[in-house]
Amino acid sequence: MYSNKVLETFANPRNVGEISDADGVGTVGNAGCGDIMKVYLKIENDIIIDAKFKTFGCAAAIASSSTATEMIKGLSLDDALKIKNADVVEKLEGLPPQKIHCSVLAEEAIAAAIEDYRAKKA
Amino acid sequence: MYSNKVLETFANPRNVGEISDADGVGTVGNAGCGDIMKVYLKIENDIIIDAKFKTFGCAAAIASSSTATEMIKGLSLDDALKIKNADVVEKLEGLPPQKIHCSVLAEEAIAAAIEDYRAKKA
Amino acid sequence: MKNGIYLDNAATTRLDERVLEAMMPYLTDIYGNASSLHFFGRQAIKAVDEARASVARLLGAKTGEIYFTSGGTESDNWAVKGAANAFQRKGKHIVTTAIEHPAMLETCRELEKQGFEVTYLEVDKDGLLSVEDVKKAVRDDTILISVMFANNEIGSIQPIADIGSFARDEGILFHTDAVQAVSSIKLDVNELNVDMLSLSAHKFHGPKGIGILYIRNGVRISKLITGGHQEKSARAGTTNTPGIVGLAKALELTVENMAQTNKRIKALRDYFIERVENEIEFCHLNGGREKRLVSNANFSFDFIEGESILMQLDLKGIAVSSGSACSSGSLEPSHVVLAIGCPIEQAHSSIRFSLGQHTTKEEIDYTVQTLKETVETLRSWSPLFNVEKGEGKYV
Amino acid sequence: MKNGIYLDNAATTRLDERVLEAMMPYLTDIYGNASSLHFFGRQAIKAVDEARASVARLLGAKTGEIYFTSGGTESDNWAVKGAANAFQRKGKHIVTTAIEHPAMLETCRELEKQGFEVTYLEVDKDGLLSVEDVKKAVRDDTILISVMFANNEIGSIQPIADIGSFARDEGILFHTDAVQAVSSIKLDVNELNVDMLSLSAHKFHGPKGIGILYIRNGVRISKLITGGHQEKSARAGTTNTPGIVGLAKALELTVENMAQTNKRIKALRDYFIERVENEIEFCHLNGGREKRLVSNANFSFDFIEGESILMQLDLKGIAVSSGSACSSGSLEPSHVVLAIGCPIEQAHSSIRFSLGQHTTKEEIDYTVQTLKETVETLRSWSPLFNVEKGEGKYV
Ligand SMILES: Cc1ncc(COP(=O)(O)O)c(C=O)c1O
Ligand SMILES: Cc1ncc(COP(=O)(O)O)c(C=O)c1O
Repeated sequence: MYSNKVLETFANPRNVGEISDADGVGTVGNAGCGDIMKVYLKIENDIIIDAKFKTFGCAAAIASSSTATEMIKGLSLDDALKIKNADVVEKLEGLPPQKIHCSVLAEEAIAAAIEDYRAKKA
Repeated sequence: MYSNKVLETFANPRNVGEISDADGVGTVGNAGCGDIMKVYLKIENDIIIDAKFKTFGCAAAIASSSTATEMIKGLSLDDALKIKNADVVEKLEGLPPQKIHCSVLAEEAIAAAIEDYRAKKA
Repeated sequence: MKNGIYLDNAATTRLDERVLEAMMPYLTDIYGNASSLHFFGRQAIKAVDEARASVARLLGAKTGEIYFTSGGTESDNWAVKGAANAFQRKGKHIVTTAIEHPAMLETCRELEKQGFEVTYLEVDKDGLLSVEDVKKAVRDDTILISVMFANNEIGSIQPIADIGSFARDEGILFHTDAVQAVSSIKLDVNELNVDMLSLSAHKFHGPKGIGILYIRNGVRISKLITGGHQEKSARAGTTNTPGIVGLAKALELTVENMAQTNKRIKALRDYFIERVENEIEFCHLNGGREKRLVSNANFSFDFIEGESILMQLDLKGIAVSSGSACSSGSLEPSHVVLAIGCPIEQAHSSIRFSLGQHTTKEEIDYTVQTLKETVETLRSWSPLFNVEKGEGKYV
Repeated sequence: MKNGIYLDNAATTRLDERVLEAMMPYLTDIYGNASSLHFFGRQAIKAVDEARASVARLLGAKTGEIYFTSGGTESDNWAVKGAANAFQRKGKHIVTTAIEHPAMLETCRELEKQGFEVTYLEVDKDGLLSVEDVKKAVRDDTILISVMFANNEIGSIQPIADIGSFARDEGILFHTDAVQAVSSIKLDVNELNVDMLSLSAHKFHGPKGIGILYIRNGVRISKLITGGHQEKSARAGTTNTPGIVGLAKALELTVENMAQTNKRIKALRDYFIERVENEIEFCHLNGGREKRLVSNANFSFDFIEGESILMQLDLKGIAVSSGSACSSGSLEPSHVVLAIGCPIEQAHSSIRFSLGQHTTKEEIDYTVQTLKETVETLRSWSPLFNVEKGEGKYV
């Protein structure tokens, strides 16, 4: 059911970990639903210079976290917010229908982290 | 479904044919039901000295006709009337449930032929 | 003729060697459950997905419209009960024919017990349904029309596309039992205007115990077998991977070789009919000569009974059928042969010869010769036939 | 470990070579329809009759009480819908458990839509039902009790004979889904006091797509699949001869080798549980230690999600299952693991290891080692676990 790309990404996910002095942190999901995604961002001049994640969830959730954090590194916050779950799915060469929500979580976790940063800054 | 005995008997039935000067003839069944059995008896001193049959019907009907006519040859009429369908079934080493009625037809055809003889004589 | 002459291909067919070969990996190393996420399961689901895509392509359907079942009977049951159950609020009337397979007829009778009304349309002497009769039978509360594509006993082929186009105009669900048609008629669900279509693999050199129900996208019928999420949750039960792979391979081979096979079989069948009609007295071909499956010949031989013909031929190594194999537990004469107006006495005398891709001219010649002798022998045993006069009479 | 380590025998098993060998004649030369009267058919029905007799003997049943179906799901559907339909005038209440397989649960939910009432009995933390609860649940209008013999996820084994003897005293029909039990528990329908019992061949090294419903003589339930006269007119559809022969052979082998196989598997399974519990922190065995299938171990590993464990093990060549394979299309955590009182977070972390006759100690050692590494890795990726402190917390 998973594409090879998902399996590869899940086997060797990028950006796993925490950023101790993160500028923005976003957490979405809950353990009762089987997915928690936590995204850490390091931001300089409104540019994401580093992104890391920790995820409790299935292979699709972990692969989505890896791919999404990879995609936003180097982007401006506004451009990062333009990355939608469909873009993550495309990079992963597809997700099974019942796993699409994992890519949505990744989009939301990033948005939450950016919001956290903006809220703190404001 | 058929025992080997039925198949053998059906392959080489005994007593097929007519007796032109039969002393008793009995016909049972009808074409609409898929079975007609006609039994011819030659009788001397109340002893069946010859028996023949013609049958329109399935393998079980033909095998029953063969076996039943074989069984009554040499018997007195009263003894012939004691031959029941179950005896025919036994000689045939069994018949499938939906074919038991074929052995009943044989019993009835013989009874009808004996009755015909007795009616004519009376 | 040491191995026996098999002229009962309408009952079941020999599994094609290439089909068995295609199945073998799934009967040995690739045994995973197609619902499992691990490697063993992924190998299985890959094969199932490919099989489904191939079947869909060959039927002109979309991949998601093909559902695997345990055979033609389950497919027919699912289609009819599923439609009846899903649409009973809309109406309780079903239109079908008097010559359907028991898988359909018995299922309709079950539904009648539950308060549905079923119209069993008559056919003509060739075993053909008129589209006009279908039109006349339809009512406001008709929820399903189900007409078999080709008959299993006399091979008559119905005007499915025309009935389908009428049904579509009326907005009535249309199902066809194409179990007998598939081996010699190229099926395209769109050209046929069908909403549902049943197939069974063992009728086209595939394995036993596996079939298909095609259900057009958008058509929502109730489930017959509930449980796990297999077949998009529409038909539960652990996926029969080897069966599915076998079915798909068999369908590929069938469609690929159809034109050629049909030509060969039809020539042999026509030769067979001609010789039987010329060389055996008092016999009747049941069903018409046109719109008939190329593999089918069904004769009544007057004054003798069908099963005894069958058994005599069997003693000589020839396998045929009297009535449908499925109803051989019964004593009734074929409801199909009766439905085309054959008198009951003659209906008791009917024999179906169904040729297959392996049938040879030599086999047909031996069969005709053996049949002649058999008919002659049985007539000499029959109280309805006078050998000297060479004539018979039903008393 | 090049060929992969298969620890998912509860999902399906490898077809035994000796079973395939027994099936081969029926996949090649002996292809006749078992309903056909001719030689090809007689060869087939002979094999089917022998298979049925052998199965009956192995289950302590009479030959006429064994009906072949397309698998466990169909058997469960038939038993429950057939009983519901046949006895609805007597009552509309059914008693079952909360931990049944979807083949039973979904079927009961269908019946609820049709106006039946179903009591789903709770089980204790070991996954066990109390006979007292069954007694309390029964009402005047209870027409069927259906309790699975052994659970497919946690392997808990229910007191079937006791429930059966109560049901018999009450005159209530009793069905058991023995699909998971058969490979390691000797079944005797009389000792078990069951009226109906479901089996599926692919769970004991038989072929996929074939199963059994045992129906005690005298019990009359409605048909599920109607049509021809097969299976004494109780289950229509062309007889799946190779499947039936394979099922019978697989059952013979299973029963023959059961004592020995159980001993081997249980020793390995106990060793596995012991090592996992000793070597991996924050893990819980789901289900009890007694009254548990010898092949089953089901663990929750805190702070990480089950499917990701499964997929990581798969990357290293180990096949296991999270929840039941049948519900893997779903995102819900296992209803069984929840039913034994496991919190939902931990239910998301459950993994089933099901050993089989081919499992080796070497494989178990490799699995424990790999599992340790996998759990460690995934915990290091989890926001719920603090690697430095070596502890976790559900937020
Ligand atoms: C026309 C027709 N429909 C349905 C069936 C049932 O198919 P199966 O026996 O494979 O279930 C058959 C054959 O038996 C058939 O000939
Ligand atoms: C307990 C139980 N019941 C029923 C079934 C259904 O059997 P099948 O999938 O062979 O139809 C299974 C397995 O899937 C099972 O484990």
